[in-house]
Amino acid sequence: MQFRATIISNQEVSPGYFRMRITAPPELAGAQPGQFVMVRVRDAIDPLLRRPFGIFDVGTVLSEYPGCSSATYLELLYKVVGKGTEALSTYHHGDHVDIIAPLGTGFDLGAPEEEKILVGGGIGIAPLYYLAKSLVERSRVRFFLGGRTRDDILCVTEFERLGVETYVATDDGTLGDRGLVTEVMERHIREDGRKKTIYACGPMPMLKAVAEIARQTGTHCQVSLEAYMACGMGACLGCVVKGKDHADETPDYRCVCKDGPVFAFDQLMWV
Amino acid sequence: MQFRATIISNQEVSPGYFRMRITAPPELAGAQPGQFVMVRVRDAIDPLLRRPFGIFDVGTVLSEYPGCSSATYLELLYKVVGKGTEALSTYHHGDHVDIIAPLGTGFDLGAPEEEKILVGGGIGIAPLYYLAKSLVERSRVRFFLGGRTRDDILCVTEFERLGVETYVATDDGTLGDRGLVTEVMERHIREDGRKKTIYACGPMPMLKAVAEIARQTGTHCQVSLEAYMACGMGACLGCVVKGKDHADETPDYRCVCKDGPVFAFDQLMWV
Amino acid sequence: MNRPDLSVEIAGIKLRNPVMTASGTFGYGEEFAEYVDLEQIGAIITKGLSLKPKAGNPTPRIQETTGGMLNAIGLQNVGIDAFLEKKVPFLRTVSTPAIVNFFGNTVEEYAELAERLDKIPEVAGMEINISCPNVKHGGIVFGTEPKAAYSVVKAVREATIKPVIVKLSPNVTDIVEMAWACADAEADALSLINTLTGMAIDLKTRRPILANVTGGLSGPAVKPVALRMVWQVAKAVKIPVIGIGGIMTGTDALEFMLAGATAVQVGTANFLDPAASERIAREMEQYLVESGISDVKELIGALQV
Amino acid sequence: MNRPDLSVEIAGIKLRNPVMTASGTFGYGEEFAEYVDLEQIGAIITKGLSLKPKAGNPTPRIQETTGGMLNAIGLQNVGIDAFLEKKVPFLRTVSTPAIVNFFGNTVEEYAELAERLDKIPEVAGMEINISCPNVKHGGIVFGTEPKAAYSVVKAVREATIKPVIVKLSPNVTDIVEMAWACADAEADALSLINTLTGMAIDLKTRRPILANVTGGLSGPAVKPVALRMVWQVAKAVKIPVIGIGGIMTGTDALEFMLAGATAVQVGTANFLDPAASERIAREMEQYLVESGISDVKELIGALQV
Ligand SMILES: Cc1cc2nc3c(=O)[nH]c(=O)nc-3n(C[C@H](O)[C@H](O)[C@H](O)COP(=O)(O)OP(=O)(O)OC[C@H]3O[C@@H](n4cnc5c(N)ncnc54)[C@H](O)[C@@H]3O)c2cc1C
Ligand SMILES: Cc1cc2nc3c(=O)[nH]c(=O)nc-3n(C[C@H](O)[C@H](O)[C@H](O)COP(=O)(O)OP(=O)(O)OC[C@H]3O[C@@H](n4cnc5c(N)ncnc54)[C@H](O)[C@@H]3O)c2cc1C
Ligand SMILES: Cc1cc2nc3c(=O)[nH]c(=O)nc-3n(C[C@H](O)[C@H](O)[C@H](O)COP(=O)(O)O)c2cc1C
Ligand SMILES: Cc1cc2nc3c(=O)[nH]c(=O)nc-3n(C[C@H](O)[C@H](O)[C@H](O)COP(=O)(O)O)c2cc1C
Ligand code: FES
Ligand code: FES
Repeated sequence: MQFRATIISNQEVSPGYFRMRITAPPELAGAQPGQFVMVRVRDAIDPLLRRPFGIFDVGTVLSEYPGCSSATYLELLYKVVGKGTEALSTYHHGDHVDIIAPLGTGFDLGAPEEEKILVGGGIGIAPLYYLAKSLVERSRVRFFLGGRTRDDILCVTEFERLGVETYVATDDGTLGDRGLVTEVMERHIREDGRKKTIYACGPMPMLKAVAEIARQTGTHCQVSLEAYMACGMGACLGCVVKGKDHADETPDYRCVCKDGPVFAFDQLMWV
Repeated sequence: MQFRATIISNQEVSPGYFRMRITAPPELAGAQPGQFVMVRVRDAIDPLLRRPFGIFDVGTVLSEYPGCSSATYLELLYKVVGKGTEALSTYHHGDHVDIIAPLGTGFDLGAPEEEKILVGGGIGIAPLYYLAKSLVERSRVRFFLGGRTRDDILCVTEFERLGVETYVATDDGTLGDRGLVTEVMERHIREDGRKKTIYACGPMPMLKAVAEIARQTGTHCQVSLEAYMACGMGACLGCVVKGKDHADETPDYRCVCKDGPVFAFDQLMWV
Repeated sequence: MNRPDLSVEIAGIKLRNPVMTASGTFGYGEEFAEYVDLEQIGAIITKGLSLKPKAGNPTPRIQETTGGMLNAIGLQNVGIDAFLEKKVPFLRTVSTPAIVNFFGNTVEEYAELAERLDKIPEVAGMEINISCPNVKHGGIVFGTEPKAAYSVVKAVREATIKPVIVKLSPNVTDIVEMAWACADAEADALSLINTLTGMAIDLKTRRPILANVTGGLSGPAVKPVALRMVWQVAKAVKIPVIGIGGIMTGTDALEFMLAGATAVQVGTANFLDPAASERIAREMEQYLVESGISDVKELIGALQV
Repeated sequence: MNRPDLSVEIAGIKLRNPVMTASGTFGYGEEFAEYVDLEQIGAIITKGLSLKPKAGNPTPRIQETTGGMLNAIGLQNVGIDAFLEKKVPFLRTVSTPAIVNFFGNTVEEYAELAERLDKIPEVAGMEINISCPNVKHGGIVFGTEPKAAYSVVKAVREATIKPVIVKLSPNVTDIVEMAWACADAEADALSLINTLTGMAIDLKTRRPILANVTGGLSGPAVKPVALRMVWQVAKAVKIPVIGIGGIMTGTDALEFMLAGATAVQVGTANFLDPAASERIAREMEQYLVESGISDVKELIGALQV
């Protein structure tokens, strides 16, 4: 769906990280956790391409936002890294952006009785909040959150408010444990033998470590990937990753935008 | 001089016409009437090139503009015609633009005892107000102002407030006389035999008519031209017009940006 | 006034309006069906096809540049068998003509593809991409050497009675010479431009941004070059020309028609605005209405130089 | 840390930093003296010079495009006599080397210009623009035909002992072939790219916007093409390469150096920011400081492919 959204709020929640709430059509309330949106940052040609962002949250507010027919909202959580996100960070209440959403294939919520392990690195938590919201109704959820420093640890209280048990690790020890969040998570998985599903989103090295842990422990695991995207709808083939059966003669490329961004870890080639 | 200006005000004075007041360094108070400025509309690359605008007014205000070391201001009067002027029209009090000013060669104020005839077509009045301000102190000034319709007739009261006698003509007769402003002016010149200088700015057909009247009546005449400009400082040679002695073998091109925008009409080739 | 006539004809293919979607930027049509009413555009040109499935290049494959983008997809595609089985059924459901873009590594591969596509009723025409390395001739690109282009086009021509459009590469000294070679080989139409070869570098990592090092530049940045080449070629050949390169608006499209194009293709614009092709056709119609022009064909080559 | 070393050398010309101003975008240096400390840039390259004064093209001569601009100045210039008399005296007051860009319509004209400039002490070197029609050979551009380029460069080489830089046109199929021809003719260095030929059309008037119909595209839009060509040429030749095309920032300039350029030229950027050349040199220095690099020469060709 393509729509023109009005910005409700756009706040810096930690240095360089913004949380933006925008209006959305009611149909968007049916978005799957893990799906994403493509934002046209400006109507102009700079930046030219849309920018992909995970769905941090979707919901419906009781009071109507003035001038907007629907009370459904969409939230993004984004980190300023370049010109697109910089431009986005200057938007104010009442400004407009053009959105395509929901896109891609999201998380499989899995069997309710299994414990759900969420692992987020830095801005990688963006799609995990909406996922956690859906999961907590049915399953026990633990959230492992890592970042370089305390400034990269976002929205912990939001997760806790959902009733999610949250573990934090930072590289420099300024918040939570010092070290890699994957190590903390691995300990938990190995100590508690029950069946689990891991949901991970974050930088590639983190995802690789998570996939390796999942492989070794025989745990289900879904990862949400990032890739450079032009179209977001499976047409340009810019965003592909190698599927598990990939070979040059018999290519098995998957589109992060359409087949993903969420993949079962064992469907991908991790080299 | 290159400076970052703060926008003091930016108001639509008639449909599609804006008057913008910006801060300026004190040196700018020495700008010559007829000189112009180059505005970098955005820091971004769209629009890429600067846009030239006449100096509508320069002055010094008594109260200090907060956050600005100098109380000198610069005023532009502009018509929205494309993406640069459109972008400019969205600027608000407190926004910034990058300016190069003053540029070019302005009007020669001439002998005080001669009557000064100002002729402006549409947005062509932009450089004439600051000129009128300088002239009224020394000379009798009459202002002939033409436009397509009443909406294209700007700032008449401002000119009258200076003590300038103002005559208006519109193509459709919605304000002042119906017809061409050059005809009204010609009548005045032919009826009143005293020595005069004409100062004209407006669309090319108007300037040609004015130049022809000046030639026939032997009147001094200075015209302010427009041209596509890239640099504004005589380097790119994008803005040239043919000087009176131009021939392909012995080129006599003049830069509108440096040798002009004001030229004595008899220095140009009018074909 | 009646609605203006936007229809044009390219080599016997009737288009309801001059707006086609450029190969590689619109998938197989299906991907955009949610955003574009496919019945409102002139034609769909599908992603470049080869005999065998092709893996394409490693990633990253795309990078934004000022006013444009680089891509080095490397012609990844499903191959003709999967195309016929999985993509053609959707194209059958749309009345808009489907034109199949394809490429090979040898003249024989081009001919074989043309022969196979010739038999498929859903294929209204073929667009041959000659911007590919000629494997037999040490990797020299078919599209930069008039003789090589001639031989490829000739072979395709002999393999099919369907309309044959040749898509020209702009990375040449003399685009007109290339156009002549293709016209001589009895191409029915020419489309141009394909992408300009470019490169982007990441200062931090000191590496090229694209895994393939170089890629093809497209988008509004290249429009002036495209417009110039379309104008040069349209003056020089008698067959119709399809204008491509940085078209974002109806105005852009009409400028290409003034320069001599009978139709246009919209590429990169589909990414920023998935409804771009339909919108551009609508903007063209609006312009005709506002200007009192009853037939878009009046504008073809109407540039006054 | 000490201040990093930004100096480079091109064909014996010592530059305090790698930033030169591109011909035709910086006048004769004097025009920018109010905005740029000319003592802070690497070299000044003056507006293309011919033997006789040249009128250039009718107006309009410039048009903005997406991310770039078209120009069809038509090489208007004052001619060598007026240059020596009116422009050289200012250049004498600046310690920054002045490199004179020039062109001719015949091989003989090129040689004559080189011979005359050879005697002028203020001229540190010459940059020859070969993107000009070869009058004797039916207007074919010297810069698109390796043999023609060779003969022009050879003639200039024989006419001067000063450094000879050849400026290459990007409007060719094979830029490396052109580079080889110039290197064979003993050019001391190559600079690239000149502008890409493009066109703009006004839908309303149905006319080309430039009076000359076509013009040269420059600015950030062309940067990817320029970067690719610089990389290709720098790999292929032993003489130094000067990178040009859409450089707006220190990062852009350093990317060209990674691609193999020993120095760069800043063109269109001077129009939006008259202090661009000085700023870019400063931004390069800042980058070196922040990255702990003591000598900019370490970056030349340091791209890891
Ligand atoms: C499916 C998906 C979901 C995403 N969700 C979020 C989210 O919820 N919050 C968030 O902050 N970011 C998210 N991202 C990343 C986000 O899209 C990029 O940070 C953004 O596009 C950068 O735009 P820019 O113009 O600011 O940066 P640019 O100027 O384009 O680039 C700045 C730097 O960021 C890197 N970069 C840019 N785009 C990408 C990309 N697509 N993948 C990896 N690296 C990139 C570049 O290499 C460059 O170093 C997501 C990406 C994908 C593919
Ligand atoms: C010395 C000088 C002084 C000027 N003073 C004023 C002024 O005080 N107030 C004012 O409103 N305008 C003035 N102009 C004209 C003004 O510069 C243009 O209107 C402006 O640059 C248009 O920018 P844009 O991006 O809005 O339009 P664009 O998108 O660039 O163009 C829109 C339309 O305007 C035409 N146009 C654009 N630039 C010029 C130009 N330089 N000359 C002629 N036609 C042009 C184009 O042909 C096009 O049809 C002046 C021009 C010059 C050369
Ligand atoms: C991502 C991408 C993939 C492309 N794939 C193909 C292709 O498979 N075959 C082809 O002939 N052209 C291909 N092209 C070129 C386009 O069809 C078109 O010629 C070019 O992008 C210029 O048009 P534009 O500026 O409107 O994008 C591709 C372009 C892009 C951006
Ligand atoms: C207005 C203008 C005039 C130019 N004149 C010349 C010239 O006289 N000789 C020449 O060799 N190049 C000339 N060029 C080309 C530039 O020197 C440079 O190669 C080109 O603009 C690309 O660099 P840029 O993208 O930084 O502008 C000119 C460019 C512009 C924009
Ligand atoms: S972004 Fe275009 S296919 Fe995925
Ligand atoms: S605008 Fe560049 S010379 Fe006048």
